[in-house]
Amino acid sequence: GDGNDQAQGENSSDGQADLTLDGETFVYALSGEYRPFSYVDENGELTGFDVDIGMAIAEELGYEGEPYRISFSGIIPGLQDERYDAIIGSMGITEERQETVDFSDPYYISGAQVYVRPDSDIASIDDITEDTNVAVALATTYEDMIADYTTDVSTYDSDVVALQSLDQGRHDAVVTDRLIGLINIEEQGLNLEMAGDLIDVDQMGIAVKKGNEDLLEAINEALAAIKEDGTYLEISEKYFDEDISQE
Amino acid sequence: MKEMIRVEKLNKSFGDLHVLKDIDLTVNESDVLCLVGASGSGKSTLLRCLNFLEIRDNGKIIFDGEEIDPKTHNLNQVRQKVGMVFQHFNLFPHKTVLENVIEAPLMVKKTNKVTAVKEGKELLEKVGLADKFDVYPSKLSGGQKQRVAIARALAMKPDIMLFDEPTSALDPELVGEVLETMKDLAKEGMTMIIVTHEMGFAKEVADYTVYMHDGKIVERGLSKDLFNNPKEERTKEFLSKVL
Amino acid sequence: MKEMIRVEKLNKSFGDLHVLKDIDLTVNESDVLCLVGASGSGKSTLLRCLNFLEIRDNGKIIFDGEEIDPKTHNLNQVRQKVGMVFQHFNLFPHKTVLENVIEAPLMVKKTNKVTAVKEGKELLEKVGLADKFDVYPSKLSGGQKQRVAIARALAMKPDIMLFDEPTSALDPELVGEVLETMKDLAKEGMTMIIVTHEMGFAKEVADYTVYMHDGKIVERGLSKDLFNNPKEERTKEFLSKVL
Amino acid sequence: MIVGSVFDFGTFISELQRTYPFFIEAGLVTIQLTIASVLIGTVIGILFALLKLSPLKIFRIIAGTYITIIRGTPLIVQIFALFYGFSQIIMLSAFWSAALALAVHNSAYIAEIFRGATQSIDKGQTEAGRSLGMSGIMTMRRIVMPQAMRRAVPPLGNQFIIGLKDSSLAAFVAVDELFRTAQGIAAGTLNTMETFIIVGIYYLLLVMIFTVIVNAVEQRMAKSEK
Amino acid sequence: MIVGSVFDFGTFISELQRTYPFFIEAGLVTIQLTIASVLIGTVIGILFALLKLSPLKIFRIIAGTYITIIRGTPLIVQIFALFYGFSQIIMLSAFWSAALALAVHNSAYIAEIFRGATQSIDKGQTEAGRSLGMSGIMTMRRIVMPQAMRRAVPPLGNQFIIGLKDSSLAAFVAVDELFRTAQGIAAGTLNTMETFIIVGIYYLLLVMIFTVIVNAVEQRMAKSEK
Ligand SMILES: Nc1ncnc2c1ncn2[C@@H]1O[C@H](COP(=O)(O)OP(=O)(O)OP(=O)(O)O)[C@@H](O)[C@H]1O
Ligand SMILES: Nc1ncnc2c1ncn2[C@@H]1O[C@H](COP(=O)(O)OP(=O)(O)OP(=O)(O)O)[C@@H](O)[C@H]1O
Ligand SMILES: [Mg+2]
Ligand SMILES: [Mg+2]
Repeated sequence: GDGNDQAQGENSSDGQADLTLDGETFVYALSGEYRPFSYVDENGELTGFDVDIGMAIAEELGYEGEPYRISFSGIIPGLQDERYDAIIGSMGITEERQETVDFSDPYYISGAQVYVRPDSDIASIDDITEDTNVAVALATTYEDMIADYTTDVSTYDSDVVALQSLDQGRHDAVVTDRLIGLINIEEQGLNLEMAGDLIDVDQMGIAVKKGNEDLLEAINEALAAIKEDGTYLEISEKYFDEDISQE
Repeated sequence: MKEMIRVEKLNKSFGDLHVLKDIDLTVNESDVLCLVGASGSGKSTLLRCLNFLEIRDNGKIIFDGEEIDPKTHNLNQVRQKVGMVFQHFNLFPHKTVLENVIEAPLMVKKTNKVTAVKEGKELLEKVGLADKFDVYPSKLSGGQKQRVAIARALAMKPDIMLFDEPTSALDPELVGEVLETMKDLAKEGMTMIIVTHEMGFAKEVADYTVYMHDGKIVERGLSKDLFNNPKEERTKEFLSKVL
Repeated sequence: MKEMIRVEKLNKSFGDLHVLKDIDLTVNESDVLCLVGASGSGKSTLLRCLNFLEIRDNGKIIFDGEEIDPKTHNLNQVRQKVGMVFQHFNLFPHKTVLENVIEAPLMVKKTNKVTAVKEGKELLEKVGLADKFDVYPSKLSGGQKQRVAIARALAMKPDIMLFDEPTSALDPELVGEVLETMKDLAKEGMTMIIVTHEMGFAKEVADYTVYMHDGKIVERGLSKDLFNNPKEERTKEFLSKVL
Repeated sequence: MIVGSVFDFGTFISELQRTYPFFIEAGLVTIQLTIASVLIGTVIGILFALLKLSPLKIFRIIAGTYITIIRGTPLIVQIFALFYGFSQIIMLSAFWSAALALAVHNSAYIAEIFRGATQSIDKGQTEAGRSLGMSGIMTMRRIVMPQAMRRAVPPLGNQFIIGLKDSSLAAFVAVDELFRTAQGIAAGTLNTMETFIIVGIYYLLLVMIFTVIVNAVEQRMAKSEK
Repeated sequence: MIVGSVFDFGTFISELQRTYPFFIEAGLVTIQLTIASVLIGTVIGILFALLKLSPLKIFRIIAGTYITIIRGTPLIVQIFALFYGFSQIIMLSAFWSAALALAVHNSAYIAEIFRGATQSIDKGQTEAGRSLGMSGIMTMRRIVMPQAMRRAVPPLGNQFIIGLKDSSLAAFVAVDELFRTAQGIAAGTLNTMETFIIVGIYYLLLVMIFTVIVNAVEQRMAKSEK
C-alpha cells in the first residue's frame, strides 16, 4: 500500500527523476535457463520464481515489469551497459560481484551442494580431490569455490545440463544450488543424490548498476513490502512448497 | 598542311623493359598512317602513349601545336579529341549499341539527349548498322562490333583516330566490312594512325607507313615507296615475311 | 591370315543421337587400318566401342574369335589386350615417364617390379626416350608425351592398338616423330586401327582405309585404291577437300 | 533412466506441433535479422571494396586491415565485442546490436565479393571509357560498376544464405530468434535433442526457400543479360 | 562512474599482460580442437565424397542428403543437437563431443571439396586407366585420387582456417577453449570490450600462423608437382 503509492508518486509528473531507465518499465534480467527460477513454459511464456518476484517488485515500484532474457555469462556486462534496470537472476551476493554491482538485501537463500551418483565414493566436499572431475555452470560462484579442491572443472551454461551430464557419467560430481539440484533430480528423474551438507550459504540478491542508490533503496523497500503482504510467500510456495527466504 | 600530332624523342619503359626508344613522328591533318612491325615491337604502346593510356617516361607529345604534359593538362579533355579503336572492341556489354555510342557525348560532353541520339543514329547508319540501335553487343558479329566501336569513337568528334589492330580479332570473312568503314573515314579526311597486319590495306589506304622494330622506328615513308622499295635491310626482311 | 577383330551390325546412340549405324568391320592380324571421315562422323565412338570405353547398344564385337558380351565378360581383361592411344595423351601427371609405363603391368598383370622396369625401359628406348625415365610428363614436349603414351599401351603387350587422332594435338613440327614411331610398330606387325586426319600417313602406312560418314561406313578398301580411285561419290568429295 | 536428452520420436512430433507458433514468430525475427544484416553489410561492404580498389595506398591499407581482422576472427567474438562496444557510442536494442555485428561480419566478405567482381571486369572496359574522355570515377560508376554488380549477384546470394545461418549466434546476445527460442524451449522442457532437431528443420526450410529465391533471381538476371 | 564495458586502453594493456597464461592454455585447447575436428572431418568427408561419387544412386542420395542438411543448418544447432545426441551412443568428454560435432560440420564441406577435386580431374585420366585394363576402383585409387588429393590441399587449408574460427562455438558446450576463457574473464572483471578484443587478437594470431603454414604447404606441393 504505502510504498506503492509513494513509488507511483515518484515516477509521475512531479518532476522527480525516474527510477528506471525508460521511466515506464522496470526491466530485470535473468537467464531463462534456470528452472524453476526462470524458464520458458509450455506456452512459450517466460516464468519461474525470479520472474514472479520481479513482477511483484515492479508492481510495488509502480512500473510495468519486463523480464529480459540473456545468457548468464553476459548478464552483468548488460547491466553495466544499461540494457536493463536490475538483475533478478538468482545471483549470489559475493565480494567479487560487489565490486561491479550493488546488491539488494537477499531475496532468497540457498547454498552450494555437492551432488553425485549413488554409487559414488564422494560423501562430502572433502572427498573432492585433484582427480575429481566436477561440473558447474559458467560464471557461477561454484566455479571459484570448487577451484580450491580440484582444477578438473567442466563448466556448462546451465546447471540442468551439468546435472544431466553427471547422470550420464561424464563427470564425478556437480556443485550447484541445493534447490536447483533437488528440483531437477525430481523433475527429470535423475539418479543423483546429495553428498554432505550445504557447503556454504548463498544469499541471492537483486543487482543494480553500481551507484544506483535510489533504485536500490526502492527495491529493498519493495522487497520488504511483498514479504510483508504475503505476495512473496505465495510465490515461494507456488514453486517450492516452502518459504525460501530463510535458510 | 596542318600538323596534327608530333612526337619527339619519346621513351617508355615497363620496369627494365625499354619498349619505346627515342620515337620521333609527325602526322599531319588528314594523313592516314599505318604502323607495322613484328609482335612486341612497341606499336600498341606507342599508340597508347598518344592518348595517354600509358604515360611516356620522357619526350614530347605535341597535339595541335600544344605540348601535352600529363601533370598539368586535363587528360580527359585531351582524350576526347583522340578516338581509339581496340582490337577486342571493348564495347560496353550492359548497354545497347546506341547507348554505347551516346554514352560519352551525354556524360562527358553533356550533349543533350535528343542531339546525342540523333547524331548517334547518324553515325550508326554511316557504319551500316541502322537496324541494330537497340541490340546488345553480345548479339553482334565481330565485324559489327568493331563498326559500333568506330561509331562510338567518332561520336566524340575526335580530331584523330587511333586503331590498334582493328581487324585481327575478326573471322577472315568479316575483315572486309571493317576495312571498308575505315577506308570511308580516310576518304572523308579523318586523320588516322592504324596499327595493322593487313599489308594490302596499308598499301592501298595509308598515305604513309612506318615500320617499327624493337621499339625504334626503322623506316618511314610514303606507303607505295616503303612497300615497293624499302630502304632498310630490316624492312625488306620484314616485308618478305608478311607479304 | 588370322582374324583379329570383327564387328557386326554395331549400333550406338547417345540419347536420340544415332552415332554408329550398322557398322560391319573386320581387321586381320597385322593389318593397319585407318579410319577417316569428317568431324562428328563417329570415328572416335567406333574406336571407343572396340575397347568398351563406350558400350554398344547392339551388334557383335568378336575379338580373337570370341564374341565379347559386356555383361558376362570381364572387360578389364579384354581391355588389357587392346591398347589405346588418345589425342591428348592422358599421361598420368603424378607419375614419372617410367612409372606411367610400368603402372599397368605392375598393378593389373602383377608383373614383378624388376621385369616391369626392364621391359618398360626397353619400350621407352624403342620409342626414343631412353633419357627420360625419371622425368615427369609436364616436362615433355607433345611428341614425347605421345610416344610415352604409346610405350605405356605397348607395355601391356596388347594384340591390337587403337589410335584416336594421335597427332592432332601436336605442333606440326612434332607430328613426324610420332608417325615414325607408329610406322615402326606397323613394320613389326602390330595390328592397328588409327583414326587420323594425316592422309599422307594413311596412304603410306595403312593397308586398308575406311571412310566413315554420318555414322556409317561409306567405303572400305586397300588404301591405295581408296585414295587413288574412290568408288563412292561421298568419298571423292571428302578426299577432294582434305588432300 | 535418462530423461530429457534421449531422442524420442513421439516427443519430437508432439513438440513439433506444440512449438510451431513460437518458432514462426522467431523465424520472422531471424529473417528480419538476416535481411537487415545483409543489407547493411552490403552498404559497408561496397564502401570497403571501393577503398580497397582506391588508388590511394592508405585507403587500401585501411580496407585490407579491416577485412583481414574481420575474416581472421570468429563471428561470435565480433558479436560479443560489438554488443558491448556499440553501447558505448549509441544504445541499441539487442536486435540492432546483433544486426550491426552481423552486418560488420558480412561486410568483410561482401567487400571481397565486390572487389573480386570489379577486378574481374576486363581492363579493356576501363580503357574504352577512359579513351572516350571519361574520368576514372565516371568510368568506374558508369561502366565498371554496373557490370560488377551483376557479377556479384550469385556470390551475394550465397552470402545471404551464410548470413541466415550465422544469425543464429544472435541468440547469445538476447535476440529472440530461432535458436534462442529453441534454447529456451529446450531448457524449459528438457527435450533437448528434439528441440534442436526441430529448430534445425526450420533453418533448413528457410535456407531452402532462400536458395530457391536466390536461384530465381540469378536466372532472371542471366536472362536479362543481353 | 561507468565501470567495465567502456574500452580503456590502460585496462586493455594490463589485462593483456595479466591474462596471457590463461589464453595460452586455452589456445592450446583451441588448436587441439581444430586439428581433431578437421582430421576427423576429413575422414568422414572423404567417405561421403566417395558415396557422392558412387555409381549407386542410393549412396549418392544418402550423401547428398547428409551434405544438404549439414550445410543447410547453423553450426551452433549442430553442436547443441550432437552434443546431447552423442552422449546417448557413447560416453564422451565435452572436448570430444564438441570435436565430433565440429568434425561432422567440417565433413560436409570437406566432402564437397573432395568431390569437386575428384570431378575436376580430366576424364581422360580415368579412360587411360581403364583402357590399360585397370578396374574402376583401381583407377580411382591409383590414378584419380592421388591427383584429386593434391588439388584438394588449398581448399582444405582454407577449411582448416574456417574450422579454427568455428571452434569458438565449442565454448557453449563447456570446452575451455579461447572464447569460453574470454567469457569467463569478461564476466569476472567486467572488462568486456577489452577481453573480447584480446581474445580476438589471439584468434587473429592463430589464423595468421595457420595461414602461413597452409601457404607453405601449398607452395611445397606446387614445387613437388612436376
Ligand atoms: N603493361 C605492360 N607491362 C609490361 N610490359 C608490357 C606492357 N605492355 C606491353 N609490354 C611489353 O612491351 C613490349 C611491346 O609491347 P606492345 O604491345 O607495344 O607490342 P606490339 O608491337 O603492339 O605487339 P603485338 O603485335 O603483339 O600487339 C612487349 O614486350 C610487351 O610484352
Ligand atoms: N559421350 C557422348 N555423349 C553424347 N554425344 C556424344 C558423345 N560422344 C560423342 N558424341 C556425339 O557423337 C557424334 C560422333 O562423335 P565422335 O567423337 O565419334 O566423332 P568423330 O568422328 O570422332 O569426330 P572428330 O573428328 O571431331 O573427333 C558427335 O555428334 C558427337 O557430338
Ligand atoms: Mg599490339
Ligand atoms: Mg574423334
